[in-house]
Amino acid sequence: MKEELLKRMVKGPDGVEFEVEPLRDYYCEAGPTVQTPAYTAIIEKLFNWARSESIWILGFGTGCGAIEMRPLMTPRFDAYRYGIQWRPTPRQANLFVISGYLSTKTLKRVIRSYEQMQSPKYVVGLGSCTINGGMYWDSYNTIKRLDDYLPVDLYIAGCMPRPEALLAGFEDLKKLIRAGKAEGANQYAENFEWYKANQKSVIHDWDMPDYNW
Amino acid sequence: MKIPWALLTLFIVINYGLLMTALVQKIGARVGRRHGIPIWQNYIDLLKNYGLRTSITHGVMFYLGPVFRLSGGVGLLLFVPSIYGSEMFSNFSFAGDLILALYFVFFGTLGMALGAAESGHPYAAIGITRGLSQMTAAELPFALAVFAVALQYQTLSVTDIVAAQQGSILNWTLFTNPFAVAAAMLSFLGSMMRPPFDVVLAPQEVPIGPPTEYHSSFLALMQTNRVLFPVAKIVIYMNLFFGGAANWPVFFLKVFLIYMVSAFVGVVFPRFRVEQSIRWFLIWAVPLGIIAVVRV
Amino acid sequence: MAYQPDRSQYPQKKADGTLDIDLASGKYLKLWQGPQHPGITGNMAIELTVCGDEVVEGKTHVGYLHRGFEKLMERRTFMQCFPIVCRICVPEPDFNEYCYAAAVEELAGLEVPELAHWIRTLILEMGRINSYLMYLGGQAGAFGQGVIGQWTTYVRDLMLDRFEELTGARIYHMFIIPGGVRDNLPEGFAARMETTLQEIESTLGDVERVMFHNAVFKKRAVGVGIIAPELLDSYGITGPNARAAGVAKDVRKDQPYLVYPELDFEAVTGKDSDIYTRADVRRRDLLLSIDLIRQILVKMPKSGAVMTKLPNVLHWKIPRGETYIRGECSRGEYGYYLVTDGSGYPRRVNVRGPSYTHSIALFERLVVNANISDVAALLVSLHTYPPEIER
Amino acid sequence: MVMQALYDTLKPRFLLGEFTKQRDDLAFITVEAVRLHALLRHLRDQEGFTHLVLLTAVDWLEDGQFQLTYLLNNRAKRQDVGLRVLIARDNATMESIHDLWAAAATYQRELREMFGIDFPDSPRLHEDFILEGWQDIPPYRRDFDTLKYAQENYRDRPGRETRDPAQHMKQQLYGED
Repeated sequence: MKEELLKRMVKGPDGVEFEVEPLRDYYCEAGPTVQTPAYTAIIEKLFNWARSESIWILGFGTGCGAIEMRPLMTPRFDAYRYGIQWRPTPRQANLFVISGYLSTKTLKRVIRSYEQMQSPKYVVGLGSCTINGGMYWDSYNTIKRLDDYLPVDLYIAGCMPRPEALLAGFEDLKKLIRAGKAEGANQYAENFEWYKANQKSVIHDWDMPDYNW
Repeated sequence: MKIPWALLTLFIVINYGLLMTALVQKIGARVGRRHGIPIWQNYIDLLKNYGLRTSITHGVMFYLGPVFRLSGGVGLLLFVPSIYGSEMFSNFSFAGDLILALYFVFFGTLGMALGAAESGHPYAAIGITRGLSQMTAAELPFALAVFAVALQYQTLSVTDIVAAQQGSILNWTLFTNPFAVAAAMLSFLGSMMRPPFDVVLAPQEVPIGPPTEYHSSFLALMQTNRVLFPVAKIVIYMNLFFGGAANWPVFFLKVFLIYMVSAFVGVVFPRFRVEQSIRWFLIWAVPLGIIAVVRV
Repeated sequence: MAYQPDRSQYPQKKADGTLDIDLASGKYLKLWQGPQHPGITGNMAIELTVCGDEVVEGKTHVGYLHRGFEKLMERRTFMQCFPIVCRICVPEPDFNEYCYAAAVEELAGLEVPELAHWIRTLILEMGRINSYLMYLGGQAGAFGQGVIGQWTTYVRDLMLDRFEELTGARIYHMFIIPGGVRDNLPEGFAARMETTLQEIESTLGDVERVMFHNAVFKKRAVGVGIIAPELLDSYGITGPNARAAGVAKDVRKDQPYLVYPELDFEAVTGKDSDIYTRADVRRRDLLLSIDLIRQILVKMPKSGAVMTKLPNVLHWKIPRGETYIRGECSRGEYGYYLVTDGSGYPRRVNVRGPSYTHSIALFERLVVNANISDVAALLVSLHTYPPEIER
Repeated sequence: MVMQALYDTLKPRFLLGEFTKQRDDLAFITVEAVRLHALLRHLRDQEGFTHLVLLTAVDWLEDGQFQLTYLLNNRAKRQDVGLRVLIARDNATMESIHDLWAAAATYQRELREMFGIDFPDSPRLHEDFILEGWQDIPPYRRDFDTLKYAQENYRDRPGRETRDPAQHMKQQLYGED
């Protein structure tokens, strides 16, 4: 039998040790790993093209920017034309749009949702508050730089960004993906320690596993 | 020689399904004054989902769920003749294929239920209980209609049923046994996962029901099935009630029109709660089915 | 023969009033809806305990959008507060601007020109239309009728165009400034507004036929989530939620502000505040707002000053005092409680958002014994916007 | 005028404090903490002030006091009355009014979290309401410095400048000197 299928003892996030039998229940404490493009360059290019033309946004309105997501999906702007859809579950989404300021309470949920998404995954920060705090630069409850906590592929500035800006931003994101530069998930895996340290420095009551997928 | 032809059928049907569902989505979008997705969007989505780099598992059954679902769709398609009178596209149909087809209609959903339950997500479990209870109610009138048709033509072979409907449009079961067709079409609405009977997937309540945990290639398998299974199911309807199809263009047209029935209803209706939809089937569809059986 | 659900398995009440829920018994399931959940109105969460298909206990969790506005305003001058107040409530930001401006004006003793009052009323009614259009789409969407959302968002975009023309922004207008408004109406605004209003009216006709006359919608919405009239005071229910219960509670009529005394209208009321009636009251209120905008555009003075002279805003000090300004927003009574202490900064600002009581105390009461399928629709039907709860 | 009359009739019975008329339909009255509950009940049941508009607190750090404001509305008579209750800032405790208005429990939860005022017997008082895992002093207190907290916890992006508006305008208008 493979070693990873044997019984083993693990330590949970609350410090309690317990036995795990991988054939019956599923528990994994392994962190994220770097995923290399496994295929030849041309196939990777094809996949990158497909990824760029089929962007599924996670339906999680984290801040006020979410209000412009609805016009984006309706007649005036109709982002469906560009292969952009929203998905209600993180498992099926590829793009996390952080729509504005993040309070630390939301940041915790955002990290969980982000880690549950499947790689390759992209993060777009919306509005000046994700860039440098914006209007809430002196607030005790909102983070200032999103890229300290999650790998951000693209920022769309504005307060709040107009749907046109969003569409233009998505076009830029597509270019990044096609060029193979949107490797946020790998960046997150490579600098996992750094990201976790940053996340834990603002979430004072860290009561979840370090990595949960 | 049958197997290559069957694979060709499969190939044609999958491509047709991918394009047709996109077209139907576009038509739905037009009702909402939108342009809608590009017609080839389904191909790209499929390719992307197969091309995702990571996937996680929740156990053996989690793997098998989409496989069961897809084999349900493929089985349904392959044991029913697609084109009437064509040796090439009669697939693996045989004398009692109607019974087998009925079995395959259920098979995918049951496999999916096991897989989704294994995923451990509470919403998947809720979606599955809803789905199974609603489907039981929805398939009842269909089963009654199938019995009525089998009694009417005194055969369990789909090919023979299609043969009996040839000649004139008035020979279709639609005109010879309208009650059975009515019951079956109501049941059809219930099995297409479109409003008012999409409480199983209801994104606003149980995001998004059974497939909540499915992703990457699992999801891609299910997407393949989502374009294949409705077409396969419509092929049965077409053969039983609408005179079958003698060539591919007629096949495409009939399948599209039957599919549009559910899309047409679905685009403007809200959804029933699960007990409301069960009640609806029992009150409206089942009596029609019983009348159909009694009248034969 | 009415169907009587079997509730014998439901948890018993403990001595301190909480429910005795034993999750290990397997009879109950804990479900979280939100914050990442499409059925939730914005970034909030509800924690449900269900038994079978029914909810036995629901708890609202808020705070995901907390930015600490009331604290931030304490360290900003009165004029610096003006651009951030609108961010408190995203879908209908103008009420923040109006209530804050009016509170500052009252404590500082500023007189606002007549024309500014009219333009403020116009803006508030336009914002109300936006908010209701968004609601109608959301309510239909919660029942799975996505097409209504497409139509209403389309006409909402047209209304946002009018906003853009008037204020230069789609969402955060920052137009109602302490002392008046930023500008007069642009040339030909009334005519373009009329075109937009006609478009909205025609879409509302479609919405009425497809949504309100739809048998399935009625089946889902009638008789679900009834607010009894005697709950109104105890739970602080205001706005359409109260009006649907038959109580004509409308600040625009009860304690008129701005130019509402000069406008001719009656508060819209309904009977039995269930989901359907609440939606219907909001639809009719939307038609009323269209009518009010027409009245305003006819009756308002065509020219004049829109801004009073302010003291040097960099060194603007307001004497000690406290006041409360309220207005009727699309969800109910919106109010600002402002305390000044003679310095250049507010001592304390408290925002009373109507969702505060609706989505916490009231929702937690209504959700008990609701079907899981109805929870999202019930929450939407209370028309809650989380940012005004936690600010 | 009407508010003054109401104040005059209630004053001897509830030993009311200072009366401030803000508008014709809005007045603020100072009340002692022990008489508040009875006064609220009287106003609600006898005088028609049935709607609790809001309940909030003001931190008078210099005086060492919290001011609790209970704002009531009488819809029929179109009047608002705000009751000011001053309580000591240290170990601030106040009687809960959730038995009069069910919605008050939410306000009290918020006050407990944001100001650290205790309301014994108020339901679910000690559950997290807005903040989560908060370890500092309650943030709405005046002695909590939000800027300092933000600078200690969240990193700035290099290149962001913060200017004092008065200084900045002065520089813009009159130059460096």
